[in-house]
Amino acid sequence: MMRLNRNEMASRVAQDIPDGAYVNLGIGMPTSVANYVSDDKQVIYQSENGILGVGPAPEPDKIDPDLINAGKQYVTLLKGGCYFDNAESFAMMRGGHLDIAVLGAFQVSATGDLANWATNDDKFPPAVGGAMDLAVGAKQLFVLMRHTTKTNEPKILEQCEYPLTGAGVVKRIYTDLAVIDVTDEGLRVRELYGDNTLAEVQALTAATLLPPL
Amino acid sequence: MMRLNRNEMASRVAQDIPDGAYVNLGIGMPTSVANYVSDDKQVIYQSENGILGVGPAPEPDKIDPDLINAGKQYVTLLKGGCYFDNAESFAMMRGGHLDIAVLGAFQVSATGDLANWATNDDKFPPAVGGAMDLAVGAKQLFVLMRHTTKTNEPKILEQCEYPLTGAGVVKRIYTDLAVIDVTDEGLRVRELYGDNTLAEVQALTAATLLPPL
Amino acid sequence: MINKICESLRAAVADIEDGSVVMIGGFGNSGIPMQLIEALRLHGARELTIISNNAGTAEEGIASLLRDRLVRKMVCSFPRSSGSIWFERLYEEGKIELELVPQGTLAERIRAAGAGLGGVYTPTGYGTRLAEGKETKVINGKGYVLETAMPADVALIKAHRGDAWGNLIYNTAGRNFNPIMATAARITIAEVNAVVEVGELDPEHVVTPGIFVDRVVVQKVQQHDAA
Amino acid sequence: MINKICESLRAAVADIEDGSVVMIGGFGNSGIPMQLIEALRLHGARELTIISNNAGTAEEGIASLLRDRLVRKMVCSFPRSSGSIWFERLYEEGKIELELVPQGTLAERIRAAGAGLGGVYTPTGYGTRLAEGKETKVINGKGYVLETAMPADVALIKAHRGDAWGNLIYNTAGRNFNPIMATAARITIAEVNAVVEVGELDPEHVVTPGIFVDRVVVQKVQQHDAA
Repeated sequence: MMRLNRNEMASRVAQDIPDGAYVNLGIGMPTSVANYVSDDKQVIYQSENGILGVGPAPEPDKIDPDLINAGKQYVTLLKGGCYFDNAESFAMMRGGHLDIAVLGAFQVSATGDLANWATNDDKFPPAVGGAMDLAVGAKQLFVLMRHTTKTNEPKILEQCEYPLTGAGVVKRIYTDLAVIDVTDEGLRVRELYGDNTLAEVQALTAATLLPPL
Repeated sequence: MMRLNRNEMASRVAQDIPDGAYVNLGIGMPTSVANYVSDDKQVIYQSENGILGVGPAPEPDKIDPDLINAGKQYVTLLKGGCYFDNAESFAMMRGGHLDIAVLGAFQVSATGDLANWATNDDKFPPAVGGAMDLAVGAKQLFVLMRHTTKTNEPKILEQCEYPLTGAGVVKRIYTDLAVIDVTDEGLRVRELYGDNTLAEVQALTAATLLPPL
Repeated sequence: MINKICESLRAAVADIEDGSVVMIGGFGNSGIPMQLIEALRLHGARELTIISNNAGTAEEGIASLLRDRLVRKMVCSFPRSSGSIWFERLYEEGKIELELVPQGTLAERIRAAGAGLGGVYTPTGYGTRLAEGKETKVINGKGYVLETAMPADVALIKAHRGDAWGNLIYNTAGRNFNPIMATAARITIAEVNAVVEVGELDPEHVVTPGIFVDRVVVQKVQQHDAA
Repeated sequence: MINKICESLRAAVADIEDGSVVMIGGFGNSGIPMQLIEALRLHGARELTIISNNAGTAEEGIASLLRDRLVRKMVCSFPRSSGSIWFERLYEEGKIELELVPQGTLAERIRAAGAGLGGVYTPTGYGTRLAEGKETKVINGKGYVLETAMPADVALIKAHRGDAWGNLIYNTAGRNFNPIMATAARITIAEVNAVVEVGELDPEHVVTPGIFVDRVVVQKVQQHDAA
């Protein structure tokens, strides 16, 4: 089977970000999507801590310690960007103003439920951050994740086993094997990478997949 | 009986505005209170349309058509003042950040109910503006009004006859005859002007007045 | 390239449909998008619901929409400014519906729509006629009224400067309802005194981030200004 | 004369009592009032409830309050940043209470307190574990959770510049929770990089109007800065 690596996965999502879009990229792999958006597109990135127009990492001698992204990495601001407080930032996220949010996930259900903030392991203190607001607020929520866990357990399930971040919120899932749309009919495969077959991908998925249209 | 004129009434309220207070003055007679606050006090006036630090009227050649107060009069901004939108302005008013609001009234009840936005005359369209927000939000609400109507009807009543602006919100009433506190025991006269007697003022009041302490 | 600058006032309002809910910024005569209102009047969409703090005075702004009978309903806090003759006339004739909303409640309902909230509990109006028929709730011993979010199809707003990304700054108290209305409509159209280059507005000073704005149109110089 | 400038960090926090609810601005290590937190630690008030987005890292800021066992309860959205060793240790030992709040809900609850609202209906968390036990409501077909206002006794915030009237501006993303926390506490104390004359801040650029601020204290130059 063909499995995309992290960079290829990020690059695949980047293809689907349209010119002029307002986008929030979650912490981790989603953040790297920005590296693969082609230069002929102008995409405006939002960061939950109050930035619109997030630019690339600064030169080491140009770091502003206050100017970080949601992942606590130093960033810059593009010309045309601006700052605002967290109430306004989350108004932007919750109020449906972002075109696309890209988030990682532990699990996604057949009806687009998202679980990405807590496992069932109570040893560690829970943490949620802005995930629940993004999940309900963005016009389109894309999930970017490996198709299975490190131990090959499916992460796409009929029902999530982990606590939900949001119910029925995921629009599309980008994995290392395929791109899958969450539709009213169910999970519809949109694209199979390389020679991957529906049967192969289905075997690693604990929810029914519909064939590409 | 001694009856203060409009200017004297405004001046009397001005005496009770402390140094450093944040104050909102209602449209009409309350607005003129600012003219009588002594120069050794620094008082910061708020205007509901998004101004903190309202200054006096501008010279005719210095008018900024956008810079008006709640009464739609041209004003200026003091050094140290600032502008904000209506959501923040009313957050300021509703959130208990203003020390004093001074409003006019049609009627005030024995328990501090305020009626100042509508009569029982349905011919004219109703209008409420920011009165209800100020009524519930300011730390102290002072009413400045004539003791009686033009036809000598009492305006201080056991119960308001006109629709309420807010229930139990008035802290003190300044009229042309007296200053009256709204207390848990009832309406207590704080000050009688000139030789005015409690009996004289009581005769023009449709709620029981308690004598000064 | 992101370019939200719209070449003409007429083009900016061309897709506003009959029956639309239209927010219009301003307080008194401060911060009103007068030229967008005139463009809307000439465009001629009918059966409008207008959400604005006031209802216009004389023959100008919202009053001109009322005079031309384009408005089915007004939502505002203070429709009866001195000179609001057209509103008063239509109201007396029973030709217009009025939803009266306390000013701070109007601001919060607009903000709630922009922020994706369903509604807020406000103490304003509790125990008054304006809370009749509304849900109330006592929280920590204090009474509150449930006021639901108020979205719009279109917001017409007035700003001082704008750029091609839609970033806006305002002039003094002309700010008033404009920034919150910008967040609450499907389509937000800003009339500005002048357009500046992207990057010219200091990122610390931008009041309305461009994400909330769909179209920016520069004011035409008025005839008497040009003379 | 209005003068909110406080001469020392110690004096600024001297009246914070045991058991206080204290908001602390910041996101990650951006926009944190580090010197006010250190002053609070030295002041030694105990049994504190801390409302802040994160729970501190290493031995710094909120982590130092946790290490010194001054905190009874944390209210935050993301207590588990890498390096939040003191929070994790106390949590594992059952020595600290945690109220986990989605970040946007935290922002709205703080804002609601400052704005005099009883609460808001947010879609965030609807149908999840974090809405368990909370009132919900379907408005126009969409589910919302009732989240009540969250006020504080004290807010410790960080700003870039401040003046004697309490007006504040911020530095880039250091703004974060600081402006809303400024509105939500009985006593708001701002740590600033520098104080400027009243009138020096442009009235169009002020982010936090002075009315929300009680005390302004300037940062001491750090030893390594002075060297």
